[in-house]
Amino acid sequence: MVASAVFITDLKVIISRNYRGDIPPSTCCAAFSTYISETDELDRVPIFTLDGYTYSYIKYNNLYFLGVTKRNSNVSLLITFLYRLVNVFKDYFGELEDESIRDNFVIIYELLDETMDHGYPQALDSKILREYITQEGNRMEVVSKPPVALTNAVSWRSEGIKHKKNEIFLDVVEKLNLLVGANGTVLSSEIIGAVKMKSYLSGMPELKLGLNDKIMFEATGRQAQAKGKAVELEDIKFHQCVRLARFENDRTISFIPPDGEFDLMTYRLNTHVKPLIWVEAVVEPHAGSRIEYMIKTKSQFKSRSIANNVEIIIPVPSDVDSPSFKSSVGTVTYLPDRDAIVWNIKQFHGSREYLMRAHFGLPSIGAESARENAWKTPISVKFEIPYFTVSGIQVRYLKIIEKSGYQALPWVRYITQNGNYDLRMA
Amino acid sequence: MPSKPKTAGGSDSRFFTTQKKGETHELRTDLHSNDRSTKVDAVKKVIASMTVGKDVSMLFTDVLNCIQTDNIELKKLVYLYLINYAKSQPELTLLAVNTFVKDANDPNPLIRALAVRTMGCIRVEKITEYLCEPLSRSLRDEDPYVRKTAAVCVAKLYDIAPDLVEDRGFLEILHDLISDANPSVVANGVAALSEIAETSGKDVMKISTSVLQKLLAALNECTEWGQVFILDSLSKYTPADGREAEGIIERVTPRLQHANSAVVMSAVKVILNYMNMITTEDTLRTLTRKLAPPLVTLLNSEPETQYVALRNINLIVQKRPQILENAIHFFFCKYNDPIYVKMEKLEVIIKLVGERNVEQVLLELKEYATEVDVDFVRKSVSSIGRCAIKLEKAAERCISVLLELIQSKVNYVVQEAVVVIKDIFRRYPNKYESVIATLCENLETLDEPEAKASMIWIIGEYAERIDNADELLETFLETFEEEDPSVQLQLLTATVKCFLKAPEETQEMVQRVLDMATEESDNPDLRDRGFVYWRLLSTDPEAAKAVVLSEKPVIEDDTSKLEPELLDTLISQIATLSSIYHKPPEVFVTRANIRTVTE
Amino acid sequence: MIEFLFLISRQGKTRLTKWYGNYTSKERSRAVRDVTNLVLGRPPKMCAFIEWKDKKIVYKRYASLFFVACVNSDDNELITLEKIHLFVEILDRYFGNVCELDIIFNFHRAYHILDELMIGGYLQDTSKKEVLKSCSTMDDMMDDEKEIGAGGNGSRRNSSKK
Amino acid sequence: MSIKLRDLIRSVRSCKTASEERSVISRESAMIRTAIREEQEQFRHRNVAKLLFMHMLGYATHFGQLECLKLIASPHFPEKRIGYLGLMLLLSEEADVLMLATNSLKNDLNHSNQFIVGLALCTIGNLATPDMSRDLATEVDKHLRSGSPYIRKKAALAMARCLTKCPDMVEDFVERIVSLLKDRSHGVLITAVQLMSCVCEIEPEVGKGSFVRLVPSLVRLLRNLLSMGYSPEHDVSGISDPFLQVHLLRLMTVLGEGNEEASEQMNDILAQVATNTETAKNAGNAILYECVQCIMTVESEEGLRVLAINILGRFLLNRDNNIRYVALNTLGKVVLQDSAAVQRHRNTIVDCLKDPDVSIRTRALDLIFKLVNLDNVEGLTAELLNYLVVCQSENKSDICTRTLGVVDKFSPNERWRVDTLITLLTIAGKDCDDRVLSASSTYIASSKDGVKAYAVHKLVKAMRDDDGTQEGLLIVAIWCIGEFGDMLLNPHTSENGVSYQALEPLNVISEVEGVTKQVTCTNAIRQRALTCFAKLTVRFAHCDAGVVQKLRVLVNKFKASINLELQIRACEYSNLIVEGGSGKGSLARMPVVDPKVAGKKSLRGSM
Repeated sequence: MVASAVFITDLKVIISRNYRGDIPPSTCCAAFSTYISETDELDRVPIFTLDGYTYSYIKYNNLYFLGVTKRNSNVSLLITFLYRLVNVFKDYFGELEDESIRDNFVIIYELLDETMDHGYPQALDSKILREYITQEGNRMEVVSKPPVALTNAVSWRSEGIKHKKNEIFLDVVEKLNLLVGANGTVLSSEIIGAVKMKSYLSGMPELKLGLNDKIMFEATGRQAQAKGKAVELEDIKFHQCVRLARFENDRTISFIPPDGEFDLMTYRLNTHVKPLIWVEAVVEPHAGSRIEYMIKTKSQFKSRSIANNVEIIIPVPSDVDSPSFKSSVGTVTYLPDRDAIVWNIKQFHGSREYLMRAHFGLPSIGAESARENAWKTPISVKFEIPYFTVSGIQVRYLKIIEKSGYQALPWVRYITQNGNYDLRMA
Repeated sequence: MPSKPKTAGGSDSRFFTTQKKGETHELRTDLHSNDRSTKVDAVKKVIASMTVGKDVSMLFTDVLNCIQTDNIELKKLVYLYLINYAKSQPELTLLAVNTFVKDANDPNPLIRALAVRTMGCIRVEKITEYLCEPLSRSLRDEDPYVRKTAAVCVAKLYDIAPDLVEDRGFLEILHDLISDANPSVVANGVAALSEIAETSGKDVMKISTSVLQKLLAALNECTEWGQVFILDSLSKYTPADGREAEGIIERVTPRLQHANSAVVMSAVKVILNYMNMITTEDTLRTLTRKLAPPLVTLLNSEPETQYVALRNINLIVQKRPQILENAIHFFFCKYNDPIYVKMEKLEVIIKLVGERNVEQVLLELKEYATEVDVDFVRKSVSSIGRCAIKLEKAAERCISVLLELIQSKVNYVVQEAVVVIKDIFRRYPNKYESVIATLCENLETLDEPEAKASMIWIIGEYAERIDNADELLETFLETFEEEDPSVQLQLLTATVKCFLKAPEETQEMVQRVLDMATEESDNPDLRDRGFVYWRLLSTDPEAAKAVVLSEKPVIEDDTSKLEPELLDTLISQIATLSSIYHKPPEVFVTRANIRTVTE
Repeated sequence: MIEFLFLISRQGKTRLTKWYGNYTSKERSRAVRDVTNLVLGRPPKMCAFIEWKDKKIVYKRYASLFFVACVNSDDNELITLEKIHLFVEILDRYFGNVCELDIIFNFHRAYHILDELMIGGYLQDTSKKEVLKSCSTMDDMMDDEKEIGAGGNGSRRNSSKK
Repeated sequence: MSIKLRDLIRSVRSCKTASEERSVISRESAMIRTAIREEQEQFRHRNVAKLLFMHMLGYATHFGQLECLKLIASPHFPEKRIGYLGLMLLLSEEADVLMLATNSLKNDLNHSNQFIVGLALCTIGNLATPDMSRDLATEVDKHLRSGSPYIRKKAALAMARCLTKCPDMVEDFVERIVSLLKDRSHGVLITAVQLMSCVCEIEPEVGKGSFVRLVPSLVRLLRNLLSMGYSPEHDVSGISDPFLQVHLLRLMTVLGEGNEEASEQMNDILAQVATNTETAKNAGNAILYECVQCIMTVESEEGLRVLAINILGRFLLNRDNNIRYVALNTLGKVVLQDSAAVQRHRNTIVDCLKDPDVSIRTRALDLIFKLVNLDNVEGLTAELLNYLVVCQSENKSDICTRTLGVVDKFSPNERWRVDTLITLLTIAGKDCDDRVLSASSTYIASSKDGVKAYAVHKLVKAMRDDDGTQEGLLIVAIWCIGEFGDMLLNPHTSENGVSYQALEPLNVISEVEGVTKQVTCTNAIRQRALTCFAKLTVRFAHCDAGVVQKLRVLVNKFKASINLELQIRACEYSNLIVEGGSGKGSLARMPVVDPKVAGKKSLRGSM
C-alpha cells in the first residue's frame, strides 16, 4: 500500500483525493499546515509521522504535493509517484501553480482517479493519458476507449503513429559535478551523462544503440577496441522502454522508443577531472565601509574548444551597495536577489586567463546576519562546451528497423555542461 | 477589486465586505435544469465548493439526480461527489446502485472500469452486496483495463467486508489473475493479494514455483509501478535454497538499471534479503559490486528521494559494509543540500570512515563545523570524535582538530567537543590527558547538562592530574540544587572519587554533596546513588575504593549501531517507512490517537 | 496596555504591525509567526481571546482581515475588542467603506491614523471625530507642501478604489 | 530609476511565490542602498516609505535607519511625518542610532506648529529610551499645560512612557498629573486616567498616595458619564464613552484596594453601574466586567459582592463565548475570597472542559484547580484525569504538576493518592516532569506497607500494559520494583478487593528486562533499571542462585556502554554484588524522604 490520500495544497487544501477513506482529510491537512508553518525550514524533513498518520511531501513552486498514509507504506514509491504526478500536471497545464490547479480542478480529479487507485500508482505516462483524458469540453459525443497501451507490455507508445519524415535526434549531454576545497584541491568530481532523444518515427520501430562501452567490448571479446577509446560507465539507468534483461545479458541497448522527447538513458562516471574552468578569489572586507573582491579565472581545456555563456557566480554580503566592477573580459552584474555578482563571459576559449575586480560599499549600521552566509557560500560556475564530452563517450551506431522498412536518419550532438560546480572560498 | 468574502454576520459585516446570497438555492435550480451545460456547470460548482472544504451534502439528492447521463465527464463528477458524501447519506446512496450495475455492463470498457472503481470507493456496507455480482463479472472481463481495475477493487471490498470477499471466492479469482496473460493485471492482482495478506495476517499471497515464474515473467513486461508491487511481494518470499535465491536474483538484477528509483530500491531489497542464503563467495562479490553504483546514483536524484536512499543506505552499510566501502566521497555534503540530507550523509560518512580515508573525512568535517546551521555543526563536531573512537590510529589527529575548533570559542562547538572528548578518554584511557588544560579554560561556556556532566566526569576521573580539581568541583557544587539530575549524578560520583583519591582536602566537600543528594533531594534515583556511596564510605572505605575507582572496560564503539535482529527486520523493510525510521512497523503504525476534544 | 497590534489577512499576510512593548527583532518575527498561526488556526465561533505566553491575544475578524491585539493578562479583553472596533470604524470613515486593498496600498496612512488613536499602547482619544479631524488637517499639510511622491500620489480618499 | 511605493506594492502583490517576492524586494533594496549611499535627497522620503513596506514583510532594513533621522531633521512637514513614522517602525529601543534623535525631538517639541509637536510627543510616547526620557521629561511636562487639548493628551501619554522608563522621576511629576483630571476633553481625560493607573503600577506608594484623594472626582466623572444624554461623539451603542468608564473603574480599583474610606466613597456608584448598565452589547458587558472586578477587589459591601458574583453567574450561562470566557477568568480571581458562591457553579464549570474552544477549556481548568477542596477532591480529580486523556499533549505536563499539587494538599487517604498518581502516570507518564516522578515514588515509599505492596503490584501491571512509551510510568515502576521487589513475591489483596497474585523472582526480573529491550527504551530508564537490578540482588538474596546470577549478567551487560552513567553504574554495581562482596549492605532499603523535604520540593513546583 502506498497512500491513503493525496493532497495538493498551498497550506490550504486546493485539491485532495481520499483514496482509501481511512484518514480524516481536513485534520490531516491542518496538521500538515501546522507542521510546515511552525517548523523552522531548516528542521523540516520530507517524511514525518504525527498521531499515527505519516506525511510525505514534495514542494513545487509554492505548492505542496502530499501523500498521507496510516501504514508502513513504500515511501520510495510514494515520493517517486508524487514527482511523476507533478510531471503529468506540468505536461497538461504548462506552468504548474495554484491557479492552474484551481482552474483545472475537474481534469485534475480525473487524472488523480486514473493515476492512482486505492493508493496504488497506475498510469503516469502523460502521452498515453492524453489519449483518453482530454482538456476539451466537448467530449460527450465521442466517448473514448482505454488506449491499448494502458495495459500493454509497451505502455509508453500507442500503435499507428505516423510521421511524414522519419527522423531521430540524439543529444549526448554530460554534466560535470565538481567540488573544490578552500585549499584548491578537488574534493570530488563526477560526470552525470544523459542520452536524450527526440523521436519522430512511424509505426513500432525497433531500435538498437551502440556505444563505445568498454564492458560491452570486453563481453563480446573485442579486447582491442576495449583498450582503445572505450568508456567505462559506472552506473546506467534506462528509460522503461529499454529491455533491461537483454542489456544485462549482452549489454545491447534495444528498445521501442516512445514518440517525441524522452531521456533514453543516464549514466554516471566517477573520474578525476581537472576543473575545466578554474576560479580564485581574494576578498578584502572593511567592516562598516566597503568590501573588495579580486577574481581570477582560467580555462583548463584545449584551446580549440570554446566554453559558451560562462557565468561565474560569486557570493557577496546581502547589504552591499554601490557596486562597481572592472574586468578584462565579459560583463559583471550585481544580482541582489541572489546575494551574488555574476561575471558573464560569452565565449571563453581554452587555455586563457582573465581578471576581474569588484568594489562595494557597506552600510555603517551592521547586521551580522547579513554577512555570515556570504563566507560559506561557494563560488559556482555555469558553462556549456559544445562538440565535446569529458568522458569521451561516442555513439557508434543507431539501428532503426520497422516492418514497413522505411529509412530513418539519426542525428547526434555532444555537449558538456556544468552540474553542481562549486569552488569553496578561502 | 479583491474578493470580499462574507463575514459571520452581525453589524460588523458591513466592513471590508460585499454581500452574496442564495448560492445554494441557485445551484439547486441549475442541477435540475434541462440544459446540459447548465447542469454540468452546476455540478462543477458543487464539486468546486466541496474542493475548498465547504459542506455541500445538502445537495445530495439533487446531484444524484444527474447520475443518469451519457456524458462521461458529468458522470465522473457525480461519482466523485458520491465517494465524498456516501457515508453521510447511506440510504440515499442505495439509489445510485442501479446506475452502477448498469454502467458495469456498459459496452465501453472505460465506463465499466469507472463503475467498478467507484463502487469500491463507496464505503457503505449496505451496497457491498450489490457490488459482488458486477465485480465478479469484471474480474473476468475481456478487457484487461477492466480486469486490472477489478483486481484492486477486491482489496477495497476486503476493507469493508472481508467475510464477503472470502465467502464469494474472490481470493481464488485474484489468485487466478496472477496467471493472467496481461502483465498489468498480474501486477494489480499481486498488489491486492499482498495487501489482503498484510491486513488479515493470513498467507493469501502464496508463492508457489509456478506463481514465482509468472511473477518473474511479468516483471519484465509490466509498468514500472507494477514492477514495484511484484518486487515487494518477492521480497517477502523465502526461496527454497541458495540456488533458487540466486536464480531469482539473476532475474531481478537488471531492475537496478531502471530509471525509476522506486524500482531500484525494491530490487535492492529483494537482492539484500536473498543474499543471506547465498554462500558462493564469487556470487556475493559480484552482487556487492553491482549494488554500489545504483545506490550512489540515487544521491543525484531529488532531495526527498536522496533522503529515503540515505536512510536505507545507513542500514545497508551496517549489514554489508563492503558494498560502499570505496564510495565515501559521494557522501560529502554539497553546499545547497537540505539540512536533512546533510545530517544523513554525516551518519553514513561515520559508518564508512576507515584508516584509508580518515584524513580526507576530517578535512570535510572541519569544513562543516564552521557552517551556519547549528545542528549540522554540532553533529559534525561530534562526528570528528566518533572518528577518533572508531579509528585508533586517527585519534590523535581528531583530537587536534577538536582542539582547533574549541579555539573558536563558539559556545555550542565547545560543548559538543567536550562531550565527545569524554568518550575519547574512555576509549583510550590515560592517553590524551594533555588536552584537559584546554578544556578547563572553557568551563564557564558550558551551560548544557550533557557538556557539564562530561566535564565533571573528566575532572573526577583525572583529579590527581588536575591541580585544582577540588576547586573546580566546588564551583559546580554551588549550583547543585538547580542542576539537571544528570549533572547532579556526575557531581556526586566525581566528588566521591576525589575524596577517595585525596581524603584530607575533600572531607567537607564530600559530606556536603552526600547531604544534598540524600537529605535535600527528593529524586529517588539520586538518593539511591547517594546512600550507596554514603553507606560504603562509612562502613568500608577500602571496598568503596574497589567499587568506585576500579578500572573500567574500554567503551565499545557502538554508536548508533542497531541490534542484528532489528537490522535484519529493517533490511526486509527497505524502501518502506520502517526503513526511514529505523523502527519495526509495529512501533509507529498505531491506531490514530483518540481524537482530542478540539476536533 | 496594548503590547502590539497586527492586521493579518486570511491568507496569513501581515498588513500592519505596531509594537508598543519592547521586543527585539527576533522576538518580533517569532511573535508575528506564532500569533498568525494561532489566530488563523482558530475555528470560527470560538471566543476572541487566546492565551499566549504570559499575555493575551484579543482578535476580531472583519471579512478578510483579522485585527489582532496583544494585551496584558489582566487587561479587560472586552474593552480591547471595542478599541479594535473603534480603529476599524475610523479606518472605514477615513477611506470611505474601507477594504483590504485600501490598507495594502495605504499602509502608511493606516499607521498615521493609528498614531492619532493610540500612543504607547494607550488610548489617546475616544472620539472618532477628533482623530479624523487631526488626520485630515495633517493630510492637508502634506498636500500643501511640495509633492514628493512616496505613495502620496492621488487624492487620499478612494485612491485605491477601482 | 526609483519606482513609486505604489508600484513596488503592486509588483510584490503580483509575485506568485515567496522566492519571487524575495527577488523583487532584494533588487529594490539594493537600489535603495545605493541611493542612500549617493545621498539622493529627492527620493529619501519615498525610499523610507518603501523600506517601511519591506520591513513589514520581514526583510532587513537596518541600513535605512539613519535616513529616518535625516528626514525628521528636515524643515518640511511631509518629510518629518514619514521620518517619524519610519523611526517608530524601523527602530526598536535597542537601536544605537536612536540617541541621535534626541536633539531633533527637542527642537520639534518647541516647534510653532502643534502637529509637529504632536509627532515628537507621539514618538516619545512610543519609543523613548531611559536616557531620552530623562532628557525630555521637562519639555513633555511643559506641554501637559498646553493650551491645546490635542497637545495635552499626547503629552500625557508621552509622560507615561518617560515615567515607565525612569520610575525615579515619578515623584517630580506626580502632582502635575493631578490637575489633568479637571479637563473637559474626553481625550485628555482618558489619557490622564490611564497615566494615573500607569503611575500606580510603577510606583504604587507614590501613586496611590497622591491620587487617592481624587476618588470623589473620579466618582463624579463616572456619575456624569452615566447621566449624560446622547453624545454622538463618544457614545458606543447607546452607552456613553465606555472607554472612559472602564478606565475610570480600573483606576478606582487600584485606589480602593485595601482602602476602606475610598471604597466606601465608591460604593454607590459601583452599585449603580452594576445594576443599570445595558448588557445587550459588548460595550456594556465590558463595563460590567470591569465593575465586577472593581467590586471584588476593593473593600466593598457584602451586598455589592453578592451582586457581582451573580453577574458572573449570569455571564457563565451566556451563549457568547467571549462573555463565558471573562466569567471563568474572573471567577478564577475571586474564588479564594468567596469559594462557596463559586462552588455553586461547579458543574457548569466542569462542563466547560468539554468545550471545543481551547481558551475556555484553559480558563475552566484553572478554575477547577482552585475549586478543589477536601470535599470534592475525588470527583474533581476524576474529571481532571479524564481531561488529561484528551487534552493537547503540550498541556499535559502542566496539568500533571498541578494535579500533583491537588494530591499533595487534599488526598483523603494513602491508597487514593497512590491510585491517582499511578493513573496519572499511565495516562501522561511521558509528559510529566521529574517533580511528579519523584513525588510519586516518595509517596509510595512513605505509605504503609499494605499500600506499598498494592502500589508495586499495580505498577508491574501498568508497566506490562504499557507499550513502552510512558517513560515516567516506567521510571517510577522500575524504581519501586527495585526498592520493594520483595513484596511482589507475595500475593496481595487490597482493602478495595483488588487481588494480585504472587510473582516469581525471575518473572519480576524479566518484566524489567523486557522494558529495557524495547526500541523505545531511553537511557534514563536503563539507568534506573541497573539500580533496580543491583537492589534486587539484595531483595531476592534468599532466592536460588540462578536469580542473582541472572541479575549479575544484566548488570554486566552495560560495563562497556558508551553512555557514561550506564557504564559507571554497571561497573560499580558489578563490583558491589560480586560473590561474597562486602558492599551489599549499601543496597539495603533506602531511608524514606523526610516529608519536610518532599513537601518543600513539590510545593515549589505545584502551582
